[in-house]
Amino acid sequence: MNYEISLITTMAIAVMFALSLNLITGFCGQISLGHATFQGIGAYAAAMLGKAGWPFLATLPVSMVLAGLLGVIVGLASLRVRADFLAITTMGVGFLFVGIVRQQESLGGELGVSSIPDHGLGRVGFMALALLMCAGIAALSVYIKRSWMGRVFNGIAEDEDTMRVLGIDVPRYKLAAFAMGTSLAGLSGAFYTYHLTFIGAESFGFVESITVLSMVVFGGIGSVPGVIIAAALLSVLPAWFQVIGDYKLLVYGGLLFVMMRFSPGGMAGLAARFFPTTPLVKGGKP
Amino acid sequence: MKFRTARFSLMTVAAAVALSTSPAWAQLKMGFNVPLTGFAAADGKSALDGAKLAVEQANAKGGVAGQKIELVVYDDQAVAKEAVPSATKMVDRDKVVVAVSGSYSGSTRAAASIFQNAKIPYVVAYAIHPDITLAGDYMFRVSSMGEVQGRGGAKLVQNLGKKRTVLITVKNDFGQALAAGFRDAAPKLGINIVNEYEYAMPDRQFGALVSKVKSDNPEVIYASGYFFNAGPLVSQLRAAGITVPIIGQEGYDSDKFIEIAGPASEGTLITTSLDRDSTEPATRAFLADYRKATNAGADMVAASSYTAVSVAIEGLRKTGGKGGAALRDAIAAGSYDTPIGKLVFNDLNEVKKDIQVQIVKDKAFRRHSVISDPVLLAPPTKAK
Amino acid sequence: MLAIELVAQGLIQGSIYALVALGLTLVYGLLRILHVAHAALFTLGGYVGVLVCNASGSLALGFLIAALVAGFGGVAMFRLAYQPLLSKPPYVALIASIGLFIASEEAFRIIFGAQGMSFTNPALQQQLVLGWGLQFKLAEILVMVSTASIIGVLAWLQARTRIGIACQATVSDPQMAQSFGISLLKVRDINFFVGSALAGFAGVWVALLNNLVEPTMGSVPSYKALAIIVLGGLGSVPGTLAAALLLGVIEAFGTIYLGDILDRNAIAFAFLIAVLMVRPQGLFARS
Amino acid sequence: MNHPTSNTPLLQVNGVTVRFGGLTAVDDVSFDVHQGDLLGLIGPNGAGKTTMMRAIIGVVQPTVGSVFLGGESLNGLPIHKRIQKGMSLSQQLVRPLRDMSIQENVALAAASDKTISPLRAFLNVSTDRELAVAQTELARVGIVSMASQSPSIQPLGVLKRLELARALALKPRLLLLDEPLAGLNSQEARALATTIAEINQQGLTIVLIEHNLGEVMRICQRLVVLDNGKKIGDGDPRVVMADPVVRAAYLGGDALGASEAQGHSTLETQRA
Repeated sequence: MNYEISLITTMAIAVMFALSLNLITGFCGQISLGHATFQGIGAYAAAMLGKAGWPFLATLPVSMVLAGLLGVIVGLASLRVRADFLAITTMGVGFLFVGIVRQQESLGGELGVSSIPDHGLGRVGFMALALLMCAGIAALSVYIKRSWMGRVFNGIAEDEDTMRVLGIDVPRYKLAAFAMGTSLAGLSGAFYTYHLTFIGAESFGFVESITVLSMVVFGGIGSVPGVIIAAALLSVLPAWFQVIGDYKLLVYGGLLFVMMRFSPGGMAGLAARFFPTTPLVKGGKP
Repeated sequence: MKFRTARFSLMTVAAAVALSTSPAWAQLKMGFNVPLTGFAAADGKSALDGAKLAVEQANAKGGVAGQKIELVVYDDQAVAKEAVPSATKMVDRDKVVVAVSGSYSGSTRAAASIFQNAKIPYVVAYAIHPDITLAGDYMFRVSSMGEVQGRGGAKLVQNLGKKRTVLITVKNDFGQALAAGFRDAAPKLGINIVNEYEYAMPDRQFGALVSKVKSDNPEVIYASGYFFNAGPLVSQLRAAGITVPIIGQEGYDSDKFIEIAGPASEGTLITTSLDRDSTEPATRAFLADYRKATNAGADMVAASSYTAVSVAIEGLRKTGGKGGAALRDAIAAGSYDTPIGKLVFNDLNEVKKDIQVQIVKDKAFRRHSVISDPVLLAPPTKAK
Repeated sequence: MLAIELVAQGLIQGSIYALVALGLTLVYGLLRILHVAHAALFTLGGYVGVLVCNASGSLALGFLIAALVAGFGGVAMFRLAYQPLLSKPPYVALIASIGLFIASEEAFRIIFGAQGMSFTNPALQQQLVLGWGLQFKLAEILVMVSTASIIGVLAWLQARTRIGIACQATVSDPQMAQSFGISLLKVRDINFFVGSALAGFAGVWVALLNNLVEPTMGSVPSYKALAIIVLGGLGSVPGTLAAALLLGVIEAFGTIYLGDILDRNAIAFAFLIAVLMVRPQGLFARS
Repeated sequence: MNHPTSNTPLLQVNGVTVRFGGLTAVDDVSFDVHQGDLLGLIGPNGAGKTTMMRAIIGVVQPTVGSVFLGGESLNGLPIHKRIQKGMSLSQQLVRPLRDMSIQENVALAAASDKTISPLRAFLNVSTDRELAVAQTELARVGIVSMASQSPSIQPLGVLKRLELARALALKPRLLLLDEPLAGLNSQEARALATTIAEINQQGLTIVLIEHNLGEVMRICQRLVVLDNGKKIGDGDPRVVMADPVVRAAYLGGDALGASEAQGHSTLETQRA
């Protein structure tokens, strides 16, 4: 049974991470190519605190705050940059994070951090907590979509300038999205550390940032159910595709391309096309 | 009982290949994690070929206690994030009786704790990180650790009568362990480390580094890396007019290194575990069998994977196919005559063996010397 | 003298960056697409160069065919992947391009094997000893010379010939250009062809300098070229050339003196982010 | 919401100059707008009307001089701060939010008290009040029948009225209209101008930037005329238009031609 539990936990952590990016890219329209950095910050914070004797649950808030703090700093920097430079700037932040962490002996440098103490919840307990966190973040996402914050995010994603003329403090909303998204990424990082019991700088590099972005885009940018399904599927794809073995990255890259080429709206886009929801009177897309 | 390699004729090997594919007999499952994709795919291929050869040879001789050995292979891309699910699956779903690592330290360290908790012996081929054997008593390693090889490299510098050394280290756990060993032994051997530089795994262009090393004008260069970065590094060092000896390690140990560095590779020394000119029957047989099976030259990765699988199989022979603690003790107690030397495990399940120094002479690795300093090359023991 | 050597090495590296980044800038200037898969053409060029050179024994033929194959590869990518996505938001083409890039790296590994390939007898390896104890491979000098000459020819083409002006017009105002009877499709094809051929050409040079082509050789250039085109001011050819050479030199000094703080690839991005904070529109672009 | 003392002007433009590199788009212009005014800001192409409006709304910071709203200086304030202080703008190039319905577009503007900060927006979910406000504003501009439709299928006339409704939903003290009649045929222009006049009569101060002199003369009580960045006329429409300097600037000396006054070119807006 351990294998299934470990798989479900991996899924739950991936869903948490994808939903956290969905807040930034899905709701607010800001493309981030360096989101794994914030998971990394949460992961390293939890690892260092864990090894210093902190109980697992106590490391969660600290991981979130640290990741959120850097998220706001990156958010402030990204406000100064033109839209198409934002993607590359966040990518740059990703490389800086990996480049710096690798050099710090205190963070285990190239050898990474290992022998992280056990979370003490037992395999099933840990999985249950991870699933609980997923449900919480999903509920938060749906709530935000229903709230005025969600509507403002939608407006910013579509046309920032018009929102400014409607009196919206666009930079502050972007920062709010960055803060929420990055702190939740930090949370998923803490779970990642205790699930894998070994972390290295390259586990939070460019490939991971692209993977999580693909999950959001695959599910359908901004669509909470879509992102949850896509994250759950894509996170275990490599394990399931073991039978394909040699070709799994080929399949992964190919799927990404085909989805973007034929249904940029992702799975949610496909679903909307086949079972169109009622015309837009109430809130926006579910 | 010493493990001796029987003579193989072409016919037996062919028969073995036919037999092992038909799962007529009950299967003894051996897990094998190896990087088939990603940056380490090249080493992964050699490791897999070495492991398959050992399994085929064993099955050709009737397997173990009437059962065939089935190699259950998982691609871990040499990263921890892939190794954990693979290891968990080997333990839970495939119920492997023993596991072997043909991968790098990152993934092997992550898998080690899973096999230790499941009480499944895990024989590690060429991953050299110290934490692996510290994970517990079910962990075994058939190659010498990074620090030991680093100390061996320092001894070689002393044997060459050189003092002023420049260290160029590939930035991963392999490179850093080697550098640590070298730094530890250098003062004792009167070696003066002039300067140390680091470079990243994906680097292939070393223009700036080479210029700086030239300005240090050392007497010898101790540079760690794998064939895909050491090859270009050595050729660029020579192209810039640096003629001092260059000492590499088992990462260079592949024909690809000679192919890439071309004429610049002549005279490069490496500390490794596979001696191409060995007179040992085990090594000679392995080199011949490997070339027959893959028509390519064997490298250190293939040799150590072959050895790790053979050690696991030898343990299974003693326990009649039973795993767990019995297998652990059987493996720990054995002594093995393998292509990479005579192996005896100490209480930390590390091996103490000599270091083979090879030199590239007219496009091939040839024997240069052997370093066997029992004190300097002693692996760590449990007490440490 | 060390400083001179570092600058020289920086310019050699910068020339390769320039060849790769130039194609990216042409494409971005035209279509506002971050064409990450551009680096797959760099790898493709490397492989074709080695295969042709080993088979035919002539390096020049290797360069020519590699550039042609990469060029047509680029045009095919444009027609199949990007043309239909032009109307979609920018992240769609970006993700499609990244998917294409990951798939291409794996395809190279499956087709050409994981071990990578080398020249049977690599040419241009003779050593030239210049003043101040400088010593370079012939190939290292020629990569700078060929880059300079190609960019010179391109600049002349862009300024003097009809096609060149048509390309520039399409970059600044596609609708206006179209109204003057310039076929957008043809101009975009030409740009993709030239940009991709340059990347293929650079691939062969790197294959020659390292005497090694491998499936993942495109991953570092793929993101570093993105940093360069942003530094150079997106779409500006001279800006990209200057940014590429500057980055090459900064990296050369950075690996030596910043080595223990930042690893080499992070230096490029540290430099990028620093510049963007001061000049959000990039180093060389007009605001 | 009325400003404290009746004699302080609602909007004061004091000696505002705006320079782009060598070009002086607005050169030392001053004028006041009092509560309840319907002021027409006119001038031939390239007069600097749009730059003046941009300086008031905050898209452009004046090189010299300052702008006051209800006695408070706006210098250095970003656009959204000025909007929150009671100013609102209906843009010339209409930009509805296409992901939502016409009613939701207006409701978003009506929720300005809730969306003032991300936290307040997070804590508020209900849209009833805002949808109701949207209904009234849409009725006020005469397109309530299309409330639940998507903006992307509407003709320009409806979209212009949507812009107006959105601006009104912000409950502004001062409404800036940037060429609302541009691109409309004469009946639509007349109808929209009449609606603008009615809204002004209901007590809302309006500054109207417009080329359609016929309608401007009909509904505005006061005119400010700009030419080459300078103010060349300020006062009652009849008097101002009779002034030879204004006529010369507009017509190059001959009589006021209806056609010329009607036509305008988009070049002007691009150059400013």
